[in-house]
Amino acid sequence: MSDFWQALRAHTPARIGQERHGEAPGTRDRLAFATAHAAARDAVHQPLDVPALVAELATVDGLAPACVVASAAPDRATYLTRPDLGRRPRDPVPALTPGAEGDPDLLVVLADGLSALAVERHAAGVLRALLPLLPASTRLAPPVVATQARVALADHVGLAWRARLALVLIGERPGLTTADSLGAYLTWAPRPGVADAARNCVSNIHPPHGLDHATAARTIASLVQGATLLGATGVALKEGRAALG
Amino acid sequence: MSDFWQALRAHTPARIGQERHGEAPGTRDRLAFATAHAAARDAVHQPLDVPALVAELATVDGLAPACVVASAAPDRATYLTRPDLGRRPRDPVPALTPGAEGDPDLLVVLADGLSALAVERHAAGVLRALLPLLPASTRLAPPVVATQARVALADHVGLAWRARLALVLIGERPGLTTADSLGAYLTWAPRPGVADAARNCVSNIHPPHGLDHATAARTIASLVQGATLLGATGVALKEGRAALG
Amino acid sequence: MRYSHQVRGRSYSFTSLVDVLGKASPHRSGDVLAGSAAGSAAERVAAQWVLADLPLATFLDEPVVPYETDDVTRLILDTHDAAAFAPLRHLTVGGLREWLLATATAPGAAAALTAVAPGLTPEMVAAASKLMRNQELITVAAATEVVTGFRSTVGLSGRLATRLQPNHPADDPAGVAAAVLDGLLLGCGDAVIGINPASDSPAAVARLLRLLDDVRQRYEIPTQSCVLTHVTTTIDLAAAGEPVDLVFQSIAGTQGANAGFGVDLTLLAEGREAALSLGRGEVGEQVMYFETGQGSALSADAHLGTGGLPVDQQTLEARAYAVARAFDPFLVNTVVGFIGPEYLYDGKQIIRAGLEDHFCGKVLGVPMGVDVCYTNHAEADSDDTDTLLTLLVAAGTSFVITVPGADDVMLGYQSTSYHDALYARRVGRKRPAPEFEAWLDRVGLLAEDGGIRAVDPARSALRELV
Amino acid sequence: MRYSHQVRGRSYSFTSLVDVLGKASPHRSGDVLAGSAAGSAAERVAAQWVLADLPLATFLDEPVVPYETDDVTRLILDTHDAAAFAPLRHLTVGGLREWLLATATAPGAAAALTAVAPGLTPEMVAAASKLMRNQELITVAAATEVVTGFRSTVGLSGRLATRLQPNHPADDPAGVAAAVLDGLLLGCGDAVIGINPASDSPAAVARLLRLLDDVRQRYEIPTQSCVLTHVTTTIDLAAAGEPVDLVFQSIAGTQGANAGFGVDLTLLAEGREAALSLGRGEVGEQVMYFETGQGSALSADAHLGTGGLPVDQQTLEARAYAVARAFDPFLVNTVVGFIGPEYLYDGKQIIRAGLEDHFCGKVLGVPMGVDVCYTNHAEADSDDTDTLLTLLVAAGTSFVITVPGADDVMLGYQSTSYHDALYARRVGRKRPAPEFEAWLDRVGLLAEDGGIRAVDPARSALRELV
Ligand code: B12
Ligand code: B12
Repeated sequence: MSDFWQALRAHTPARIGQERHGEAPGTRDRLAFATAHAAARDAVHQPLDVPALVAELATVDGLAPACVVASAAPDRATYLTRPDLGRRPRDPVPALTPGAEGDPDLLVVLADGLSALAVERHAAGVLRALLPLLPASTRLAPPVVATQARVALADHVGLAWRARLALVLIGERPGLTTADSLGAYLTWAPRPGVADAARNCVSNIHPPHGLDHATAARTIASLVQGATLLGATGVALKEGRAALG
Repeated sequence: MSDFWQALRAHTPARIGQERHGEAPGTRDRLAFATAHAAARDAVHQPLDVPALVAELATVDGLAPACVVASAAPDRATYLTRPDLGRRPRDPVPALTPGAEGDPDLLVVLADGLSALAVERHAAGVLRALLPLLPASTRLAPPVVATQARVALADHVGLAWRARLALVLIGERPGLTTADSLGAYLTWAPRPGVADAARNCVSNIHPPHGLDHATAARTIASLVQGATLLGATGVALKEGRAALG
Repeated sequence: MRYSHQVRGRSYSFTSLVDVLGKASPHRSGDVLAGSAAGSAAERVAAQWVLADLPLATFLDEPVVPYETDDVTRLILDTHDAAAFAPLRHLTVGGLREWLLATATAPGAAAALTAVAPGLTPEMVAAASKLMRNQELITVAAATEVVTGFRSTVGLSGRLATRLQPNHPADDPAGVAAAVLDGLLLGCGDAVIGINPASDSPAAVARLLRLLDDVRQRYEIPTQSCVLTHVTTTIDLAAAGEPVDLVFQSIAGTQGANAGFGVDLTLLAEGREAALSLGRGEVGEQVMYFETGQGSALSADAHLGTGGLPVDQQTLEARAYAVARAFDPFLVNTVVGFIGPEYLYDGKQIIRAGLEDHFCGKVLGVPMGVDVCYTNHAEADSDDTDTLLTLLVAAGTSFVITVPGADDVMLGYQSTSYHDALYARRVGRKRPAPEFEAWLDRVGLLAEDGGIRAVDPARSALRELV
Repeated sequence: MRYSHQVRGRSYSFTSLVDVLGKASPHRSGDVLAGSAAGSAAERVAAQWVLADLPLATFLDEPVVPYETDDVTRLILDTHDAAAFAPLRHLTVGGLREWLLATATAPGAAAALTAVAPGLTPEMVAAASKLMRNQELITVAAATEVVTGFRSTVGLSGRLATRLQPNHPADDPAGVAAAVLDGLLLGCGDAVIGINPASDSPAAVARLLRLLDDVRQRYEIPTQSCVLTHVTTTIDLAAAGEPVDLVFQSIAGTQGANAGFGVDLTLLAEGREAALSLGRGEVGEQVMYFETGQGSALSADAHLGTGGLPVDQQTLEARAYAVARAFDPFLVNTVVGFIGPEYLYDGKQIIRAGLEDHFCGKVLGVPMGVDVCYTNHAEADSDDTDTLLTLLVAAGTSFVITVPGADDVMLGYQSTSYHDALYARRVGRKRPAPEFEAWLDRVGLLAEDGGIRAVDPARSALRELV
């Protein structure tokens, strides 16, 4: 690649500035693409290391021991073609040990989604940055680690545990360049059947190119604050607006 | 279809004379095609009714009781992608009860190939027409019914039984219009590794449009005669030539 | 009403129109998931025979999704143009297929097809497509002409426009600008320069709007920009005086699915008014940009139709085009293959769906483009995008999406690349939008043979863009 | 020599050139069956990286099938044109890919590609194709021009010829004639009217030869006929004075596979001499017609190469084109998809293989056509043939096979139809062979727009043909 483009590549992971041979990129560009495709496909299938994640969560200040919930999708192949199964727990959600303080304000679900790697790399970091930004009074439910899971799985847990707000940290589908992108989805009054329009999303958490953990945490915290003021999440709640208003 | 084409369709099963709407055939032609495709795909997978065929062979004059040989392909899906397995018997070929008269002149193998229907409909009929055309002295091995089989499977049986000539009656792949086309393959001195160039073929036995049983039998008989004179089958042996010469 | 048909001695029956449409659809993972698919090839073909003989008028009498509960159905039936439909009124679905094919290959095809479009409902067109092979979807689509304009003109025959999609995972302005430069130097961006913002923050979206508007003005590029945020955000930003050219929104084919996206017909109308009020168009006043895609209704659990039966995803997709055309859009594209294998399993399903979507959109009179793409969890690869792109060029698609090196680093999927656009234009002998082509010539990018000259970016006037 | 490459921290190594070629091939059932395929996508890509850096000259030094035991290898190496190769000598396989793409889109492409063809071995071309995407196979093939002639001229750019294939399960003359009429009325037959005889009997073959020759002479059709029997039969019939235009034979890429077909290079030369001696050509003297197809060597157990390793089926297929070009053929086509799922499993594999075969043939200088087809035991359908046909038209294929209604009632498979040819010519803006086009015009079949007029057969002069 020319120096001109090399310099610009510092600003973006995008495949800009590929050579032209006639109208086609060079052989190395083509092979780099094929290599990345093989890697991304593998990433989809990589299973979540649940014990490691549970152990890591135990080191995050302020969290109760994690609870593991499997979705109704028995394996990866089924997960990929049966989103309905990935949206509900395989077994009834275990009862939440009734705390003295009443229903939780926030339920955090860490879900493999389409990239276990994303959760492994970024979820604990985001939580570490996020928890100190929340009001001290926030009642946190025990974190849930969910496998073969979709965003909506948290709606079931949230309802069972009567959480006011659910935050799902989930692996976004692996791209060719980024296989570890984490998405955060916030849902007010979680219950099965919530429309996506009633959630908010903070996407592309994956330093160095995507959002870093601290910025993501600040955005999520501001959305949590906005949601609490508004009594809702979704299209009506805009990042950086309700929080200020 | 117009009367003009309707009349011509008496001469060929081909889909001639389809209407034009712009440049495309009519909707009924398209749907007839799709219907035939569904049927042809089913035909590939239809299993051979072995007991019925064995019983029918028992009614053909001059044949010993049939012997059943399974190829090494365990099921249809494997058969389709593993021709190597379809070309060899699963188990060692059973010994031929040594007849007083010595090695057989002709081994007949009835193989499902890609269309069990073809064998079920036409194999016994061809044999009924063929056997009377062979020299009275012809020593016939017991007929073999072969399942999940390719043409070359007969080479193994032929060698084990020291047959001079093998005749395979096999289901040809189902077409859109004809799902019961039988092929006859003749191999001099059968043994594993024979090239297809060293066989002869009589194809498309399926009255009313293809060869009828009597004509097919005459062609096969003339090839048997030619092979015996030439001491070979294959490209050197031409239908209707060596037989005369 | 029950329908039935015999195939090779076995009788297949279907409980309703919805059932027939579902079973007559080509095999597709999303329809299997929804439970609308045929159980065997024979059942599928039986449903197709039934569908072929169904009078077109049936679709006016028997809504696939109930009129009472669905505003998309109401839109379709209430705006149906009986006069335009009159010449087709006597036809069956099979007859419509034949009429389309005969008309498409006769002189005056484009005008004849345009004339009937308002008389066709999405369900009729979807039904006909189920009886059509890939080549027929191509033939008919290629004969249509749906022309729209804002600052450039899209959809002229012999032209292929491109959306330049310079996404960045953190909406970094320098990164976006670099990707815009790359695309412009490769002749892309004549349909729109359109960013999907990673962030939902109005402030971040406004920053991107201004960035694109600056580039456009500075280099006097006859194109339009768009930041594909939620329509509510765009409306607010337009009101706040931000430079909004096109208003974007994802839409779907049922009221419920649109609600899942947080929109309804009123909100879309509001979005359109907002942009129109800015009066930024130059060669035309079409201001809406919609994306659609098979599977979104099912994903939102809003895919059930009359009798509570699942409606096949392609019929629902065609209904999304009816939503689109009600708002006189500048651009519409299906993001076929974008969501994943649960709706379109592999390259074959994506290719077929892409051709169906494009056909249905064009025949309904929508300025149709396609995001030729796949995800990494689907069974597809760039050979499949090459294939679909080549087919769509033959089918005369209005525009395609282009991203650097085919890799969208924010959305996590592969689309077509800037280089692919060069290929597509050459293989299909297509030229860019006329205003943009003239601009390419002015800035020294247009080669003699109509292709794009390979220039040293460091010496191009555009280099100051970064 | 061992080769290796790291992919994401894991090192993959390959025992030889044969191994690299096999592992670098796209996933394909026949290669899995043979044992030459990569075990994972990562291994495949590692092999492609190795292949990309391999100097082209390697193929001259390390035969893929041993020189000593294989006459095809001897043919390739002994007739290699070092002067034509000189400008490419310094390139790697990856460099050849880039050179081909740059050359194909530059002025004078056809001549430049023709000039290097004799310097390229099939292995080099097959290797480059393994690094190329579908669109690249199309781009390069479209830039080549291989023109041949007998009574009509095939391969001119802007033209698409067709083989009219009027097979009958019992070689019934009336049935064959009816299918010929149907095809001619739909504008097919300019590449050849070619029958596969169900019977092997020389007498039956002679009857068909005379039937076709009568039709041709009676209507003064500027085309050639062929009965696709074994070459030995054709040689005998030519000697007996039967009207043999073209000599047909199936060929493959190894000596062993050809032996399985009952032929060798000497026999093919004899066949060519036989036809040349008849002097029946008018606009040209190319007399050979060859068919090839991936999988035939493996099917004959004649697919092993140097070191006893299985050679991938596409490399072997390209070697068949080297056999073909040694006999200055009039027509060559791959019957891609003809044999079955054991070699090409589904539509995707058939499409890819069709593009590869066509590319390799054209780049090697062979007048390449394709039998776009599938069998009923493969996972494919007419959408796949539509797709491949459309792609091949974009790639400038010289000719395709056409049978009534796409259904070959004797060979038991589906190819493209006469109607498909109408579609293909329209979508690709292609015309028939020039001599044949003039004839179509003379008999009133050529429409104003260059298409084929729909005429009432009962009123056509040709009707007496049946
Ligand atoms: C796939 C996808 C979609 C699909 C979702 C359908 C499906 N079955 O997957 C479709 C095409 C329908 C879609 C639509 C939209 N999307 Co979207 N989508 C994505 C994408 C590419 C991947 C998501 C993913 O991997 N999820 C993980 C899997 C494992 O979880 P899942 O449970 O299967 O996925 C659910 C969520 O992803 C959810 N979802 C998808 N998009 C959005 C957007 C919002 C705001 C919310 C709350 C939920 C949501 O839908 C899925 C099904 O319930 C992301 C980009 C990314 N890199 O993540 C953008 C992304 C999340 N979408 C985005 C947007 C803006 C939208 C739209 C609002 C666009 C519009 N103007 O209409 C619409 C409407 C969304 C809605 N309210 O329903 C933005 C969100 C920006 C933000 N920070 O809020 C993202 C980040 C992309 C972007 N930058 O444009 N989307
Ligand atoms: C598939 C096929 C082929 C394939 C075979 C490879 C394969 N793996 O299947 C290919 C394309 C390579 C082929 C080549 C030829 N074939 Co062929 N082939 C067929 C076809 C369409 C189907 C056969 C079938 O279904 N077999 C049943 C399956 C279950 O058995 P199998 O063990 O898998 O198949 C074996 C045989 O079919 C054999 N085979 C295939 N063709 C021929 C031809 C002859 C003469 C012989 C002896 C054997 C043979 O090869 C297969 C693998 O060993 C038939 C037409 C039909 N309707 O049957 C023509 C057919 C049998 N072939 C025919 C011919 C002429 C040829 C060629 C001689 C053409 C030529 N001039 O070179 C060549 C060479 C054959 C040889 N000597 O090896 C003629 C035979 C005419 C006759 N009465 O002798 C037929 C009837 C078609 C035709 N009319 O043109 N063929």
